Amino acid sequence: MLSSPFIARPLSVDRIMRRVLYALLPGIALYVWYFGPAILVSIALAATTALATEALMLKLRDRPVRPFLSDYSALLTGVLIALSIPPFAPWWLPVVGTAFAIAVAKHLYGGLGSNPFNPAMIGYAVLIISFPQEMTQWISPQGMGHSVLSYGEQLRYVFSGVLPAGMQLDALTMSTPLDTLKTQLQLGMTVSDIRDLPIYGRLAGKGSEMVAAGFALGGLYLLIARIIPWQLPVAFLGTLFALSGVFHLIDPAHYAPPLFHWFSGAAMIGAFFILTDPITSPTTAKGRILFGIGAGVLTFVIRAYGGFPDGVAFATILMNMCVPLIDVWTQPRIFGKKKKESKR
Amino acid sequence: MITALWIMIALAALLGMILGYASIRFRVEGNPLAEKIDAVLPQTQCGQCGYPGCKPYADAIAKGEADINLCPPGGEEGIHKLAELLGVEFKPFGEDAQPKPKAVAFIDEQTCIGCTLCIQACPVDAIAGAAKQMHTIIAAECTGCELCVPPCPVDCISMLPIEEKLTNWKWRYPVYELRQTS
Amino acid sequence: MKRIARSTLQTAVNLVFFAIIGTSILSATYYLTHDTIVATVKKAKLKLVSQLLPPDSYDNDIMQDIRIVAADELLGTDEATQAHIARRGDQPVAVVLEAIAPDGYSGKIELIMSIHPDGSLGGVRVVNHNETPGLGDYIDIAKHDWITTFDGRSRSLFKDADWKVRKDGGVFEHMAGATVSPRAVIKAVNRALQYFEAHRDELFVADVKPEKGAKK
Amino acid sequence: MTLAEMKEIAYNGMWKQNPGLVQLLGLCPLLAVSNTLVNAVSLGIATTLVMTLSSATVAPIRSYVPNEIRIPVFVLIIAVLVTVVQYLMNAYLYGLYIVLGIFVPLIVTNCIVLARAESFASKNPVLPSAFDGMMMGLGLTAVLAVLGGLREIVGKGTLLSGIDLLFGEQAKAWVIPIIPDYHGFLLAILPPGAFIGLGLIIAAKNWLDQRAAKKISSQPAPEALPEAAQG
Amino acid sequence: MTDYLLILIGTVFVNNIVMIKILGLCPFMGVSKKLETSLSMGAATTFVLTIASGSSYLVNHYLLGPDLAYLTTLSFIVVIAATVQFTEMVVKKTSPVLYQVLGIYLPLITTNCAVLGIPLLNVQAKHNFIESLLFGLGGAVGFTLVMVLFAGMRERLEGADVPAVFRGTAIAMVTAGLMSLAFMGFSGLVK
Amino acid sequence: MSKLHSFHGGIHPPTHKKESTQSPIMTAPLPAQLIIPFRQHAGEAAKPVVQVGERVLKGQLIGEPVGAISSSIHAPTSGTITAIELQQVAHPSALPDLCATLVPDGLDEWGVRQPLSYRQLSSVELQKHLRRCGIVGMGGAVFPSDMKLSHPVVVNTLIINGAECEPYITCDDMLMRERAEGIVRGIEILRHALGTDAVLIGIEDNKPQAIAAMQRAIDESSHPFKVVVVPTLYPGGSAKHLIKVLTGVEVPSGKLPTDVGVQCFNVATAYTVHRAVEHGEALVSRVVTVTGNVEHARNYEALIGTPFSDLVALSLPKADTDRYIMGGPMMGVELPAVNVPLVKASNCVIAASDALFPPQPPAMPCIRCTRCAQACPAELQPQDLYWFAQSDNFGKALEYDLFDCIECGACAYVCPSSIPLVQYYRYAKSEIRARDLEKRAADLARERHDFRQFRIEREKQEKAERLAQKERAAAEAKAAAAAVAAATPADPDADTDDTQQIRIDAALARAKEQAAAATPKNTETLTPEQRAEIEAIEARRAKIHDLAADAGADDEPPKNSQGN
Ligand SMILES: Cc1cc2nc3c(=O)[nH]c(=O)nc-3n(C[C@H](O)[C@H](O)[C@H](O)COP(=O)(O)O)c2cc1C
Ligand SMILES: Cc1cc2nc3c(=O)[nH]c(=O)nc-3n(C[C@H](O)[C@H](O)[C@H](O)COP(=O)(O)O)c2cc1C
Ligand SMILES: Cc1cc2nc3c(=O)[nH]c(=O)nc-3n(C[C@H](O)[C@H](O)[C@H](O)COP(=O)(O)O)c2cc1C
Ligand SMILES: Cc1cc2nc3c(=O)[nH]c(=O)nc-3n(C[C@H](O)[C@H](O)[C@H](O)CO)c2cc1C
Ligand code: SF4
Ligand code: SF4
Ligand code: SF4
Ligand code: SF4
Ligand code: FES
Repeated sequence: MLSSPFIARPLSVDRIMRRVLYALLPGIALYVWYFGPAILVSIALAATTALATEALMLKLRDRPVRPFLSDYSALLTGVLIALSIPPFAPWWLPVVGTAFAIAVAKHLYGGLGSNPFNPAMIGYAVLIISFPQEMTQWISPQGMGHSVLSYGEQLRYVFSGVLPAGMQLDALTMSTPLDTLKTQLQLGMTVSDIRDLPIYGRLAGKGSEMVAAGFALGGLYLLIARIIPWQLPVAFLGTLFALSGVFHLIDPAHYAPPLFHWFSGAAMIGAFFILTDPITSPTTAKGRILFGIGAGVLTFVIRAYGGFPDGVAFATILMNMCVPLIDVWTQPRIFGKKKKESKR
Repeated sequence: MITALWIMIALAALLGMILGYASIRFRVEGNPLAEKIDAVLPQTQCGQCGYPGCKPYADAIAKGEADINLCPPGGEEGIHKLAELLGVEFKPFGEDAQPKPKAVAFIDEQTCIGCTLCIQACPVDAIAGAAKQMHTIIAAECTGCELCVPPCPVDCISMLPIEEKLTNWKWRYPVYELRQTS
Repeated sequence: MKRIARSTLQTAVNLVFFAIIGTSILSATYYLTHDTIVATVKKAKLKLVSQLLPPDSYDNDIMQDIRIVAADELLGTDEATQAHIARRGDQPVAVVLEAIAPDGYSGKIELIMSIHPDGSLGGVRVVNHNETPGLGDYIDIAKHDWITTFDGRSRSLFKDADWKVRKDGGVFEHMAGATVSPRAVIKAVNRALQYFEAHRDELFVADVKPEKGAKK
Repeated sequence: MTLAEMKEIAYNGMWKQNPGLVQLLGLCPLLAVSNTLVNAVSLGIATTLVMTLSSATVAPIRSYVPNEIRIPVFVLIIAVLVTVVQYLMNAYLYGLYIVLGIFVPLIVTNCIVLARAESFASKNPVLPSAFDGMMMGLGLTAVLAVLGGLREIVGKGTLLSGIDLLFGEQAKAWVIPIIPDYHGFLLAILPPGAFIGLGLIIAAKNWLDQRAAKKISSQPAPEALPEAAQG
Repeated sequence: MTDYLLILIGTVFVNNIVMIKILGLCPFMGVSKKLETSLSMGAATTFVLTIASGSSYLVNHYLLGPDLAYLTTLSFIVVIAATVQFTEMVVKKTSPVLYQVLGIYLPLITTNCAVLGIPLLNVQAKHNFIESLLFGLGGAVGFTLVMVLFAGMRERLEGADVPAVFRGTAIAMVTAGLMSLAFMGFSGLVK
Repeated sequence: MSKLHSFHGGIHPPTHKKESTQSPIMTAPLPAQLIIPFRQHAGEAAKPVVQVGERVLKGQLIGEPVGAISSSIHAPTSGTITAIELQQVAHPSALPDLCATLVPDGLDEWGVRQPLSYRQLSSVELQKHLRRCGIVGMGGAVFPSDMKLSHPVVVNTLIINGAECEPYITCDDMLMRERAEGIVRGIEILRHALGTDAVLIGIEDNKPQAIAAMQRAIDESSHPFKVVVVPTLYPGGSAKHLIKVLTGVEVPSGKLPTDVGVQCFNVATAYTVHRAVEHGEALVSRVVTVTGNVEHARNYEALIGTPFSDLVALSLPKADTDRYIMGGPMMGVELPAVNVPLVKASNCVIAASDALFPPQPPAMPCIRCTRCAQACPAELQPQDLYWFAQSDNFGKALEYDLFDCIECGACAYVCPSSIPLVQYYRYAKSEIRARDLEKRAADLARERHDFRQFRIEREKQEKAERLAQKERAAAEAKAAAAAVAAATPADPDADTDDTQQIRIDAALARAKEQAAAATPKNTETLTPEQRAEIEAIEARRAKIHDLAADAGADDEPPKNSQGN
């Protein structure tokens, strides 16, 4: 016998996920504009792998395949992984990362809704730890005057690793703005010297700052459409801004300014698309603020002092670990209770 | 070599003394844990666990002599509670100790000869009656332990499963088939 | 009260008994294996040195011919180390120095190198490092022979500006995407050579005996 | 000790109560030094040696040790044995000794050693205790070997790398390149790979056990059928 | 002062005793099913570890010296075992339920690799007394931290639709692996 | 106008109230047969007080209350009781319950009606009267209204609930439009019984006509009642939330409104109170909305016990109607069959079809989006409750305040994963309640077991004492006999006589003891209730025996299945 309620608002998981995918579009479009279409290959590879792995795992787990494939969550994971690895990566990089993310980080836990860690970020972390060389060869923006490969040559490189004769890999790739900042600081340059290098634009990396802005735009749409809660991006970006601002004020030679932090690396995509993964973030308002602050602090600390150029991914999975506790310890007051005495 | 020996002797002597003192000073009497376990057991006192009643079984668990999956009346829920209390892994029932549906005893008084044997068997005094009179089970107090069934010389006691009524009806676990929607 | 005292004493005696037996066995093993262990450790170090210096190029007991080198900024060390001196006849052939590159990608890189009296390198090896496996670890001979490019190089052949990776305008090769580690090694070796230049003469005068407590 | 008892002990050690898969004891060395097959097996053998000897030593003295110093005494015995093993390795297997590092002295605190001393050797006579120690050790070694092999293959694409540390230079040729030209999947040889690998092995054991259980429960059915027909 | 702070950060996060150094795993896996117990176990371990690293420094520095280095393991472990045995008696007396819950792990604090590992690492790193204490404290805090986080996740995982063969310890191992992956993000913070 | 307050969450489902407010309330014709359940209110079921075959008059008591929380059941019309038996009722379990079947004689002849002039009456007397008239809350909870008037603390505000927040339902709306005067009189009676001064009538702003009608009636009556228009927001009609909106006071969790000096009644309850007090009419009919997939959605005044099928037929259900819902679409229950009878709680019946209420898509896993938490008026964390309920982690569910869930369904309404959340909560709640009962039974069993051990011990001791006494007595007797024998060695006859006498005494004593033992042994500790229960058991046993005799051997426990 069915139980009440018998009516429901027509909203569904796949609609939510689809909107998040749409929101990624401006960023992706700018990405293609500045860095060429190689990223689309990565996205296609990752998306295909994501769907295939999802289907395989569902089969193995004896769960219906159709409804879960059409909820777009696996697709979203795949796209996010593709966006976080260098666009010019060999074909197996997105494949391995996505397969690991979906199979281990998602389905071993029971699939959609059960995973404690953000699958895409687990995939990214696995890749950067296992294949640091491939993961640090970012393509340099077309606008910088380097010779550009034809589409065919790009595809050939992605799938076979062969460059046209006379072409050096070094000429095509560069370490990312954050990475360069880090290594050059170690070599004794100051922040302003470094930012005069040709790879930098007005805020952060040339081109990549615009991509970040594109993601921010999509993020604002999600915010306005109430698909993501405001606490997460606000707390995260606010913390990142405040921390980097204070350090920049104290020692401008060695600490990059806040806007640089905002518009480089994965800060924007992280704030709006990654930290906000509802499944792996806290459910209470207070908890979300704590989560955002924690992720902001960790991101800054890893960027400024750590071994990895960008800290967003690690900050995300580190904070993911804390989510159950945050949820327990920030339970809000309920109707008719004074103040919730702490649960434990 | 000799220094080594002296050092170790000194160390050992010192620590030995501390431990010897502490072992007397912090001696524990009784086992408060058994009480906690007993509170979790269903108190059917049926002995199906292989112990003469719930308390002895609780004692045995507390001493680490008995497994936590021996009490059928407690059901899986009971094992879960014990596992939680003791911080051990849940363990399903063995082959021979599966719980039965809840039931109460019922005496067919047409057959009952009033021998009082069942009264003596019932661990919770749920049978009322006197010698050579018909006996009656006070259903509200019967735990369904079946201990009164075997002693009856005329086999007049049967176990009636508790039937579902409006008053004890429970909402079911929602099971929705994940239909393939095209 | 008496019971406590007795139990205390009894326990202590018991434990002491086992301690005596255990310590005896242990001490015995120690003394039995001590010499072998010393020999093994020596052999291991010799094997390492043999990669830097052909064993037939010297004829002294290099393990005994030791000079204690105080901690020095140029070497990157923060405690005294041992330098071994190779001689053929009375002529010094080379000194085996330890140095540390402090600015590897993930922490210190420990180096050992042999330097001929003319300031040229016999060879360099990385003994310990934490560089990223698969990226920065090609400085390790077990992974790559990059480190052998130092063989025979000296500061008289290369100016300071050459002691850099190619990317920074120097003469040393490097792997794309991992320049931090080689930079650190190159810098450390260059400095160690500077140290050698400054202390060449003292270095070839041996201390008599290896001192106890110094770093193995 | 009867054959049945031996079988039981062996089965317990290798499968049913396997320290690494079921009891989850002795995990530190299991996870820390299982990055190559050679490391894993070497430490496994060292541990097995210590376990056999310590169980054999604890069993005869069990009745003379008062309860309150039980653990210190057991640990003392184990520590002596471990240190002896450590010195022997240091003297004769120096390369391996350096690779295994701190985990050799840590055999002392390998939980499974004391756990067996406490829960088996302190209640049983010498022979079964020694045998139990050995089988538990071997059980751990087996898991170590599987995990080590897996991690090495996935991580490096080889097997038996580092075998020269055991058998000298000439053994270098024994290394088997399983996947030629392999890129290497670093994760497998790093700590996360150890955890995940062990998780997969435990899952595999669960799977085998469940399959076996299903077989058993479905097997007697046909036998029971004629009986039911009679009744 | 910053040195001390760095030791703490280093031991708690960067070189977390459980996640990176892979020590103390048995209690980490065994006593992390419930939040409360993991907290208590963390407290007990913190107590023992701090005492152990302090007292073993004293033993090493004043009793043994360089000549008797071969007694290090033996003397350390005896001191630790006694400390643990003492703690065990006290816990048994004061909190029987905790005693039952910590069960086999309480005596096993003795054989918690971390408790011997940290003093040995102290010797290896030539820490002074304060550094030794901080190293022990940091290690223990790191241990408690990851255990509490882990317990929180395991409690939540109880409701998850984990595939049957992975239920229980297998998924816990995988989770620990992903946690360790996350902790690698700290690498390079303290060199 | 006092300031309105608001509560967290809530939803705006489409109201669909227009359909059934187009035509006035119509009195439903007398059905051929009425089925009157004895359990129509919260608490203990009523006990039948009529015999099969008896003729009853309209308003005549046919079931009397049992225990404190209970109410009366009356014959809705005059006619003959043809059966008292288990019949299907409007309950989600589809289980049968005890009902009386009444075949109307068509006369609709009232029995004695006893109007009261309430101003002279004390609250207690009024309560007695309401209980006699079977007045229970018409807002859905069917809690006996007399109980809601008997309260130990001062109630200073009376709130009348005319919110009717659920979609589709319009019975209160129509009642207010058409019978505002009666409602206002009823409110005055309730106010009198409670002794309050402030009366607030909360009506949602989507019922302008009802608001106007009520205001007019109040103006005419010149009572100082205040009609407060509240914003339409489901579940604004929930008593606690209406109180919050009207007064700003939050009823503490686990407490009753009276604990904060407020009491809340539904408008229809007020109307029935008016009928009961001023006309002496028991609660035998109510207004019910018939809507949904029907041609003529409207409200009917129908007799309690009218089969829903009769009512629905009046409104002409459309062809594709395949199920019926009693109550609103948010909190109602699907009827197990359409011929079950109308009860006091039935405010609405909705004919449903897949077109009207499309079946929910298959439930997906919860994605923790917290839309449910944003909608939950109780400010709970529904996603956590669901997580615990679906994994049977009841302890945690309790910790997260499962029992503060009012089962309003707002969470399930907004859930993008289409999870039947409320069903999980109901499941968890009933499991927890059952476990609670079990726990209590276990405690009782432990007590009784301990007592038995104690008793056995005592009896053993007493026996031992008696034995010792007897032995002592025997020894004394022997000694006496010996003494006698010694004194009269020459008289052997006397000797035998005396010892004989002693033996006889002993035998007598033994017999007496046996007799004592034969008195009911196990009954001495029983309380009167238990004795009563034993009697009841005897009676039940007799009945079961009859049944068993009827059913024959089939009912025997299937012995052969255990035979291996
Ligand atoms: C988790 C994650 C990590 C990323 N890490 C970096 C990074 O370390 N450096 C970087 O420049 N871009 C990183 N990106 C990619 C940027 O978000 C974005 O794609 C970038 O603007 C592309 O420009 P770039 O190639 O100049 O970096 C990352 C993205 C994600 C999702
Ligand atoms: C996770 C990670 C680990 C790295 N490890 C090393 C390393 O061990 N050694 C190294 O030289 N560079 C390492 N790098 C690369 C440096 O960050 C830096 O990009 C590189 O050394 C600059 O080289 P380039 O000047 O050729 O671009 C690593 C990068 C990442 C992201
Ligand atoms: C979610 C929910 C919605 C409710 N909606 C209404 C309503 O619209 N009208 C109403 O009178 N009672 C409603 N109630 C019942 C009230 O809480 C309360 O029981 C009733 O107003 C008390 O009056 P009564 O005893 O006269 O029925 C609702 C209860 C709940 C839990
Ligand atoms: C706002 C939003 C953000 C998301 N972010 C991520 C993400 O960062 N990584 C990811 O794997 N999936 C993401 N997803 C998809 C989905 O929630 C994820 O695959 C689940 O964690 C799988 O159980 C996101 C979904 C939404 C609605
Ligand atoms: S089986 Fe359970 S109910 Fe029966 S005596 Fe044992 S513990 Fe009590
Ligand atoms: S009446 Fe029978 S079944 Fe019921 S409690 Fe007593 S002995 Fe057990
Ligand atoms: S049904 Fe319960 S949990 Fe859901 S919204 Fe209503 S009160 Fe909240
Ligand atoms: S609305 Fe549904 S999916 Fe969203 S958190 Fe609540 S229960 Fe989960
Ligand atoms: S082996 Fe390290 S804690 Fe058990």
